[in-house]
Amino acid sequence: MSIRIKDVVHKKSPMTQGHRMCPGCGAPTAVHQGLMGVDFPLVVVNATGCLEVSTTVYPFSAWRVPWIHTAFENAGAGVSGVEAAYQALKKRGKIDKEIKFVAFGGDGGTYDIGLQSLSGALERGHDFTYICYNNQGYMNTGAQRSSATPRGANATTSPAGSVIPGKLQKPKDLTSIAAAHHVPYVAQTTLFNHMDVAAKVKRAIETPGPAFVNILVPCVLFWRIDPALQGDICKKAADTRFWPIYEVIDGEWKLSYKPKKRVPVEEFLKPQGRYSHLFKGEKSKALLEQAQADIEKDWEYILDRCKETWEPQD
Amino acid sequence: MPQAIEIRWHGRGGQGAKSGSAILSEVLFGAGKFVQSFPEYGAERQGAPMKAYNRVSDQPIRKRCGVQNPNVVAVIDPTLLDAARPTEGCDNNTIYLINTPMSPADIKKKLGLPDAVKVITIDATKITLEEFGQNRPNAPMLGTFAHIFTEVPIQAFVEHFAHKMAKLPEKVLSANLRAIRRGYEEVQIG
Amino acid sequence: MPRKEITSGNWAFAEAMRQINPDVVAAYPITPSTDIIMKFAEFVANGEVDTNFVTVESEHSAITACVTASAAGARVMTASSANGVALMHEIFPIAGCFRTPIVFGLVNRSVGAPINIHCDHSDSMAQRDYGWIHLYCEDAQEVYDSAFMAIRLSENNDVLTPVFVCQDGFITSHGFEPVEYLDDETVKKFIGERTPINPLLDIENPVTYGSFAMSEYYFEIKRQQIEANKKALELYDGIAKEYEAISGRYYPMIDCYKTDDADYVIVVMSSASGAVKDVVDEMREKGHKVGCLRIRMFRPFPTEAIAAALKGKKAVAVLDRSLSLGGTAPLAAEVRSALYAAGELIPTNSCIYGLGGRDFFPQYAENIFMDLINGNISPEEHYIGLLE
Amino acid sequence: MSGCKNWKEMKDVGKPKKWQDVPMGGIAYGASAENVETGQWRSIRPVWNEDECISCMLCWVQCPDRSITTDENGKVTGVDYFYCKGCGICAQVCPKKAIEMRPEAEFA
Repeated sequence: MSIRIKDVVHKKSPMTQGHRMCPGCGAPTAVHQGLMGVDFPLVVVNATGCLEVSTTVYPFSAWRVPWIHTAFENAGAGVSGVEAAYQALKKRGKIDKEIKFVAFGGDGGTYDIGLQSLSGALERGHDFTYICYNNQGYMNTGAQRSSATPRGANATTSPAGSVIPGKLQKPKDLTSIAAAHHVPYVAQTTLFNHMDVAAKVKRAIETPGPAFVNILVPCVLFWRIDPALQGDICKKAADTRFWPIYEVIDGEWKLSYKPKKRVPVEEFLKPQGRYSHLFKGEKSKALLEQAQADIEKDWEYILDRCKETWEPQD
Repeated sequence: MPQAIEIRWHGRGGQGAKSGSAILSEVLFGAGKFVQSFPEYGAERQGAPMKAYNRVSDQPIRKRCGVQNPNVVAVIDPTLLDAARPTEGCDNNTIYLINTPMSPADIKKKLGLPDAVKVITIDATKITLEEFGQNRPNAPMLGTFAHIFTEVPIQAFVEHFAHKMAKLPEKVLSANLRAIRRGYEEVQIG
Repeated sequence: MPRKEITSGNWAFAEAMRQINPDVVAAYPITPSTDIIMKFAEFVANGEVDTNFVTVESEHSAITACVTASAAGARVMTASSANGVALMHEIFPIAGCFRTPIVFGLVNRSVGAPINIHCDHSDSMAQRDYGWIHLYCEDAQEVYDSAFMAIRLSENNDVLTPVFVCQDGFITSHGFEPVEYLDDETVKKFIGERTPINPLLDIENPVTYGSFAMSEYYFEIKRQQIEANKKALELYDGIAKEYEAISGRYYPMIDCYKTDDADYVIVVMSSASGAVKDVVDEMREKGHKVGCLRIRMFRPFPTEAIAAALKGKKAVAVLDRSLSLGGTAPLAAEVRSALYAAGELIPTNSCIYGLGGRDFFPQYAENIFMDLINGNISPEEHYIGLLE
Repeated sequence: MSGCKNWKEMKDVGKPKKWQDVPMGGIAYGASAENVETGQWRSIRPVWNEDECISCMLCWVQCPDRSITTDENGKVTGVDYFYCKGCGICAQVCPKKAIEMRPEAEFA
């Protein structure tokens, strides 16, 4: 299962250069890294979002593989239709290749507007992998909050004001929701380690039946980070346990990454402009404490699910 | 003779007025007629009074509206004589076909119909209770229609039913076939 | 001896689906089209078709899966009604633009509120401008026959446009009447195999469907769809004549019933046409020169054929089973526009009838004709069968 | 019939000049964005120092634009300035500091 860079460096990525994503955007990195270990011919279905818009500015397409986008809320249904056609044409002898199907959606198209469609596709058991490139907000329309936006983040529809300090609600746990569909493979990762991303996506695609991978990716505009810090901030998300790295294989939860030390959440939050208000004034202390408390609680849940213990070297 | 004979069925949801009208249209279609059958749909469920319709003609039927002035009114549940309005839109040429132990004369009295009106009664409920222990008046009602469409022999009704319901267990099927025939034989015409 | 059965419009369409045996059907149930899907599910369950039947979780997903399956290269069918059609609204123009053939059994039903399950054309009329071909059927036989013609038209390489085969909810969909079926082999030969252009599953020649096209190219892509519609108008009759050759039944785009020498004509669509035709016969016996023009193809709109059929008439009434609230009802607007473009300034009554399943009786048609004959013509709508 | 009907035609037409030439269905042919010079966006430029580079490929694997070029042996050969948008990730992740970000103005 392990992937070595020297084996994949000559392979052309399913996504070409010449796309119009922002410099330093995490989404194209997720695509390149995720798909770099995959050897099957792929067909890609994309929900509306940054990745969709910026890779297909007509008449140019940055997709080296067949690719289709219809709308925002229906990548799950879209991939179902293509996969259904493939199975039908294969059964009728009109196609003989082994093809795999991947859907990409941002957190908007996955957590929110597209959740029904995704849930339907997971339940029906199509052979596909859904990859959520999750930057925790609606970036294509200008950094609005989504149900993946963390508590306390300053988004344009949950701005940090003088009374309300950014988003008040905790994000939904979509990876658990996907796992609750009892599909063969579910995973959560971030761009902290390219090999982890590549291995998880490869496994998802090679597993027959539906699979879901939730990849936390930075948006330089929303997170307000230096674009060069893409990898660093993702590493901090993993090390602070803000974004646990795990997979669920046939219902077995498996922790993929245990940070060695107990790193306070501030290390993840502080470099990001969207949290700058949490580091000003007295009131913000409570907000930081809340953020840390959220992490502790969620981490306990993950440890319990994975039947793991954690002993940091403090 | 009007261009099409129009039939209105009164039943209760779940009683089979819809399938009764459908099977009737099939029998008459088999006998070379142009036919149409359609129920009235609403939000009502099991037990609510409902209506279904047939048109039967020697010519193609183009009209697809509800039947306003039926030539035949079929009432498959006697309680509907009070709960529905079986005489609505009818005139003295309308023929009534009613599942009831009552005589045609009593029905005329009950519905306020003049003597000249033709009423056919049949105790379809009793027949089906005797034949298969359930109140499903459809089969005898179907047989009774052989008195309306006199050019179609009762045997055609029986044969169509036997063919269509061939998958029924032999015992159930033969009980139904007997019920159709009794529906034809045990009528009171007045 | 052709097989002839008493069946409903829904079951007739389902039987056509069985004979077509599409690669993919993705569908979600809604009254009154549900029977189509249930009957088809039985065919699947009993191995009478080997279609990949995708039981999606909503109409939005149904039409999405149809579009992507068609783009993949599959032959695709589905069915829906009313709010289901409304929920699909977003995806219809995408299907039109992608030039993905789909044959869609649309069972016309009003779109709430108030919620109502009965027939009117407000569901399909709301989708008239999105690059789908609209065929409106008078009876179950026509529904059945249209399914095959729709496959041919939709998959024609010059057309490649999805098709709605519309029938009136409950009236046609649930009414039982005789339908003559073709045998399976004849159907198979008539519809042939789909040969997709640029299918998504062509791994060697990868294409991108659904790009982001700004002002630089959007217009040009739409202009091509206009061309596809013109081609549909041009090619339809050839397909209808080919179908006549195998079935003995011919369905022109417009059905001119005794209009040639008529002075007064009712223009109407779908099941209500039958009552109008009956009235035409009755009134002709009384010496009135009346006729019925039934529009079968509403999109693309056969403007010239309609203007030619109505040329020189003394007055025309156009019957709409839907509204364009705040404007002229859809069919009336089209017919008036067609007449004006042809230089025919014929007095026209716009009559609204049958909303939410309000029945259309023959005496209504007679009243509408008498209004035309008596010169009772006015620009504001006439309401047929309204409590007033 | 209007619009390119096959992949080959579509590829040849490039940027269509009139509506009849637009590929049917508004589809684009795969990988055509390789013609798009996103390097024009760049205001800072990664400058690669061959002597320091150990070809660990971290820059290659982290580059969102796949702008790190390699040879047939899988060794880094430089930066493709036709595409590179100048995000600076390559310089940030380089363990040997073999890539330096310098203002584009210096190269005008």
